[in-house]
Amino acid sequence: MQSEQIEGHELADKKQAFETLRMVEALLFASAEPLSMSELTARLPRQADIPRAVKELEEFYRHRGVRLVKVADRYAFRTAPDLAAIMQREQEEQRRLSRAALETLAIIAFHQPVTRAEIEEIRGVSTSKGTLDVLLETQWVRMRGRRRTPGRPVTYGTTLQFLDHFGLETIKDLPGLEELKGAGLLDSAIPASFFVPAPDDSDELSEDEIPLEAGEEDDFKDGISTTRTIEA
Amino acid sequence: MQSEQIEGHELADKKQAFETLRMVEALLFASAEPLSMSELTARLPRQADIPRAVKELEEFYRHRGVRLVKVADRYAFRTAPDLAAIMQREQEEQRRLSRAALETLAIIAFHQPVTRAEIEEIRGVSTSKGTLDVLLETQWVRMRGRRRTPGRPVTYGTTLQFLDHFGLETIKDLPGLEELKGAGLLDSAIPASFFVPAPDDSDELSEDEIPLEAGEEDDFKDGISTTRTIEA
Amino acid sequence: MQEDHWENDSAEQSLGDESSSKPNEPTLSVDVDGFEGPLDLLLTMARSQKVDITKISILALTEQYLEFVGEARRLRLELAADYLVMAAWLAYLKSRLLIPKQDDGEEPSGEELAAALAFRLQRLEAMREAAAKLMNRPKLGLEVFARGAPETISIERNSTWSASLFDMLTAYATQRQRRSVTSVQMQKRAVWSLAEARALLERLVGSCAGWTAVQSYLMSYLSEPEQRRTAIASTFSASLEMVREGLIDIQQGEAFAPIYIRAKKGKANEATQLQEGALVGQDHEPA
Repeated sequence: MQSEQIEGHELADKKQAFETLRMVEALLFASAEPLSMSELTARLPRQADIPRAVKELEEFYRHRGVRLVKVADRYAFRTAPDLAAIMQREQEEQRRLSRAALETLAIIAFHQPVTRAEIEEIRGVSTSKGTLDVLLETQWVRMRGRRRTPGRPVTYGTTLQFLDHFGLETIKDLPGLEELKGAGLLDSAIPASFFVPAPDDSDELSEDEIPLEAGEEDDFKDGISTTRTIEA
Repeated sequence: MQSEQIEGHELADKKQAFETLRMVEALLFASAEPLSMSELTARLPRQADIPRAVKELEEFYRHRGVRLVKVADRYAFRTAPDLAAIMQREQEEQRRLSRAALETLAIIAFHQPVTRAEIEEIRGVSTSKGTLDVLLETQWVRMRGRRRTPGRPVTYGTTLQFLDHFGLETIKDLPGLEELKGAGLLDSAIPASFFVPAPDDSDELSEDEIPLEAGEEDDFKDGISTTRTIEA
Repeated sequence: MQEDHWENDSAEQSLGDESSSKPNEPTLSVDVDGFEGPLDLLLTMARSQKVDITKISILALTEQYLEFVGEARRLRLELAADYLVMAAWLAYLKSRLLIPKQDDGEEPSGEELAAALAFRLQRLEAMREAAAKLMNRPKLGLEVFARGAPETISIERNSTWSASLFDMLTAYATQRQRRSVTSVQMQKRAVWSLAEARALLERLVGSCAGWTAVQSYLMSYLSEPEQRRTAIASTFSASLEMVREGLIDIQQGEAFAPIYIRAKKGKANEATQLQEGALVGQDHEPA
């Protein structure tokens, strides 16, 4: 009798867990953009154990045609990379980045937060405005803030879309990052310094950064945002 | 020995079937449109047993958060209909009318029945379509009829909801010239020709109005019932 | 220096030819097209040493670069300035590397400079490799795909509009009034300011030697009769001010008679100078 009750309880628990899983599955499946835990929480019943559902989904879809991937602190369903060959036709027209843009992107990713002058120092050539514009347009690169140095140059960093596009869970997953760090190649100055910098794409500004002025960022965001606002 | 061979064969068969399932899953997930059998066939390896994969997927997703549905003779993933509730969120928004909307509303209230051209004549600026749309959305303003003049412009007036919202028993409770002056809202220096009309919000059309065509009003009513803005 | 070259095939080709060919062969081609500047060129040259980039000989690289630039000059080819700047710097580096180390402690040694250059080359190389690795990853929209037909999560917005009766009446009254008022055009009154009048008087005493009747002088300025009253009033006030400052003398025979003014001796020039800002070509009368 008692054991039956316990079983009944367990069953109800399992049922609820499965309902949560279904909801998380539906929400993540429906969205083209990665969703954060808080976005999921806002849509689900209060008692739902979302981390558990996410974990189960991750596990379940690990070997399927679609996988649940983590992008920064967000989750999204993406097709499995090994199926690239049959998926090619889905391709939207993608602009190929120039070599200069690619190099600049890599430098921003590995050295962020980084100023234009620092990028130029590394590449040994001046960076055309167009190159940075192209990268900002891809939404893989953003203006983070300004460096606390004379002239207060803008600092650049990567975005969530960058991680999403290149299938990175965090910026620490950049290919070859550890080797570069070990070789001291992420240092800005030549002497082997005692502290090895690491790329930082967090939203918080570093100590030597100050915020952009109001509007600087928005100007750009306006250009790309798809959120519609209704005006009275 | 033979049974092992058979087992080995079966295993290979199962593996292939699972690969096919993965491919179909990925293609249906990534496709912007539902896909037909022949479209799937065109993208998959020749030997793939697609009907089997589709059937298995259908079966598998039957009780999940997403389901494989057949639309005409095409297949697509859709979120389970019973989860519609979490896919929607209601947002109550308190919104203030813009100055332009407020002025237009006041002119409609005092000068009704009034056409857009007349509103513009009184305001001295052109009225954007958006302003009138917002007022119609508030349900304080309605299209009454059409003016019996060339072009047969739509006439606007206020609604019962308007009286309700502004705490007026009848439209005659709107203050007249003397009351506006008394409340200090109008200078005493206004020209003698200045007048404040007596508004008329009765359902009956005035002599120079003709009724809206059937459907005109309803069209709009449909419009407001679906004032949902959908954001991804 | 085109940006669009991802592959430097042509450039590397020409350099490869150069390094394998003997110095005086006429097939030598000096071509910096496709290079993104001297550092890029140096890196390509370093690669042609066919050793691990961390083990390149900076001295050999320096000589190779200087030879390249020398050849370009011999052929009278135009090289961009930054290539020549790099050549100058490398020549300096070479001299530092060849001269025995001096222990002055002030300037970095040749070895340090060479190490700095090697570091920059390695770093650029590393970033190129990183870019290539990045592009080799399965990319969203190319190898990996998001939901093709996202089912938008709809947000039902129930807008509740708010406005008070007072707001509405104020808006109405304000806008009706604004419109009724704009139909009355108020003409701007022409008034002479004291400053204007004083400037005029200063010009007057600067140009006249003796007593001058203010009114007759003003008449030459004032064609519009409606300006006369304000002009006379303002110049009169201004002239009193100037008398107080001792710049002019003023006299009037009787009430309503013409008013005469003249510059006070010695002060007149000062006034003129102040007004015209000119310090030369003035006739100084003995004080």
